[in-house]
Amino acid sequence: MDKPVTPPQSLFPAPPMAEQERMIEAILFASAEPQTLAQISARLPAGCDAAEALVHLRTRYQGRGVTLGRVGDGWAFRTAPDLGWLMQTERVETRKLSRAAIETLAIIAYHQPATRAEIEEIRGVAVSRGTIDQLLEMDWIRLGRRRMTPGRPVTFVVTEEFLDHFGLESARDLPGLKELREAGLLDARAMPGAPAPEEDDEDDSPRSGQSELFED
Amino acid sequence: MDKPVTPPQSLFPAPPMAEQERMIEAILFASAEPQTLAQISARLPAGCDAAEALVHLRTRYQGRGVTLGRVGDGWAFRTAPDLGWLMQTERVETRKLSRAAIETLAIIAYHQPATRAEIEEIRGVAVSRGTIDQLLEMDWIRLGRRRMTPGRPVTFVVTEEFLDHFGLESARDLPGLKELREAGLLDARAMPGAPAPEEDDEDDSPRSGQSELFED
Amino acid sequence: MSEDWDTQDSIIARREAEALIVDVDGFEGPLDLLLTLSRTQKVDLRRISVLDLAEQYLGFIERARSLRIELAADYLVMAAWLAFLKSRLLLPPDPTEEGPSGEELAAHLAWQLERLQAMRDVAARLMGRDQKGRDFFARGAPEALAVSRKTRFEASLIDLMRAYARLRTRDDFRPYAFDRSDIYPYEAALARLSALVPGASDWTSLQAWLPEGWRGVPARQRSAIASTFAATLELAKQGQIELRQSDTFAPLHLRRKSGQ
Repeated sequence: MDKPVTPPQSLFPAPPMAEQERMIEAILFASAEPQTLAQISARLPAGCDAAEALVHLRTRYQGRGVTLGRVGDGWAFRTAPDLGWLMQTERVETRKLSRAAIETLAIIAYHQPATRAEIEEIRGVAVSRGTIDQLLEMDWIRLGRRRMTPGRPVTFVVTEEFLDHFGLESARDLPGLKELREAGLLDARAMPGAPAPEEDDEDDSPRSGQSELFED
Repeated sequence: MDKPVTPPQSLFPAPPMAEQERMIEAILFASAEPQTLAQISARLPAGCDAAEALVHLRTRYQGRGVTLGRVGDGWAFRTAPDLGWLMQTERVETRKLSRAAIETLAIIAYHQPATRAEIEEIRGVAVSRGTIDQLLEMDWIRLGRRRMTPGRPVTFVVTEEFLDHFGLESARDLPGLKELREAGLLDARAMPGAPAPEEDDEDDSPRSGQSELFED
Repeated sequence: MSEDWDTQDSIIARREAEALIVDVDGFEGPLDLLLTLSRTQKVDLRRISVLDLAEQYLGFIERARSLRIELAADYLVMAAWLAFLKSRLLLPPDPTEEGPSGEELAAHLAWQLERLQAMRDVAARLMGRDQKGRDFFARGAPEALAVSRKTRFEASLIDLMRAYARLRTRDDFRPYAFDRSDIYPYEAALARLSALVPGASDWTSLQAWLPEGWRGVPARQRSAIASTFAATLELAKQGQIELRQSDTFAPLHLRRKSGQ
């Protein structure tokens, strides 16, 4: 039995090699950057032999789905080169949805089925074609039944995909204005002198776009 | 040797089990988020049995520095908890939760789906503004289905991220859940003389909350 | 009655009670206070004497009042309810009276306290668990070997609800501002007119040059007329068109400048 060599300054024996291997495995897994031998050693208890443990660990991962390899000066886990194709779909760029899109989406979710004109009334500005197209393309909204009013405008409703993304069981589970306010999601800081926000439900939309200020 | 069952529609035989294991290992190593069985399967060639391969993989990592665990519907590699002290560099300082927020979280977890009124009844005090907001923002709770009682209040349930954060395989594994249920402390008991709690008119959402998880 | 009880009370208990009063802001409501008071009974919550607890609570309220400490309304509501409960527990049951017995009410209160204590215990156990990012860690360098690049637009439920809340309360405090939806910009009018002018060999009313969808609705028409008129002035200045108006307020006509 060969005992790990303990430097004289340490009061405790170094952990067994298998344990040192575990430690390095965890460190390299959790690190955002490849770790050099010196960095690894500095994080291990006194008396550890990181170089030897790395050799063992590398052997252990040989032929596995991930391998332990050198990256520059450091060590890191990487996907086995032959499995790179599995990672192909992984690259997705995430961008925040524009304010126009999120507002349009919110109106559709709360008022569905909603026509384009209704969305514009609530937002008080025109809805660009691109915004609707984007939401349709994302599969968050879809066309609902045509409204039985003059012009038979198309309506929009939210999709299953939308519910799935936002973790909702149904669009009816969205909290109403009153509930939003109670949950502190809605800052009721009114302008000085402005009337207090009315306690309305999501159903009775006052539909008061600023545009009517200009109506004759 | 048992060969993996290949669905008849596939022209190619599924890769051997050891190879399936490698592929899943690569996929799960590459992702910081838990991946569901469906997500994993979608990336594997036709005919693979991801469920079985996961069992093998989990066994392989038992006692290692990194272990494979279940998180709700998903699977993820996480470092072994006993090695947390090695990871000071990676440690993220989480916002300190108020006592109210912690209690609210626990009530939602153990009573889910829970309405705001139920949280308030249990704590004997109003849920302060921002508490729910904070828990939603941390992605530890989400909206459940509305309760089918007068007023149709929104309900809250815990998320996969909550399970992942606290290392729980499912909400059934919450500490002490069984004892609480057996002691009747998760029952919806109304004050004697007060009108009985309204029964949901939808048969598939009983008010018993978590306790239903144990019903056979 | 509470004075008798006060004098019988040990000095230690009284000190504790006074400390409670000073700390009244530290309590999270009447149930929390009751739970704290119940600890002085030093028994299992299941065997708590609700009658004693009611006495303690009422004593607490009494002393807080004598010290002129403002208590929130729900503390007083609880005091009233406990006084009612106390009378139910002390008086022999009145057979003509309906409703639950004092014992039933007391049992329910004890159960509520037990439940609150239980939720606190499990909350502590929950927070004592190993936590991600503190005790165990996810992959630090998730790999994303890209071949296909796809833009995914991201929005959270909070974003969605906030957007809606913002929209629906905007009218409450939105400062006065021009709404741009019915504004036909000058640049658009100029671009449109410049493109159409080469075909305008005859005198045509300015009205006829207004874009589709901007006629009829007064607000929109007004804006379109204004910007189109401004555009005609610019084109006239550039020598591309001629303008003609037969009388004040008469319709304005324009055509391509001859020789252009």
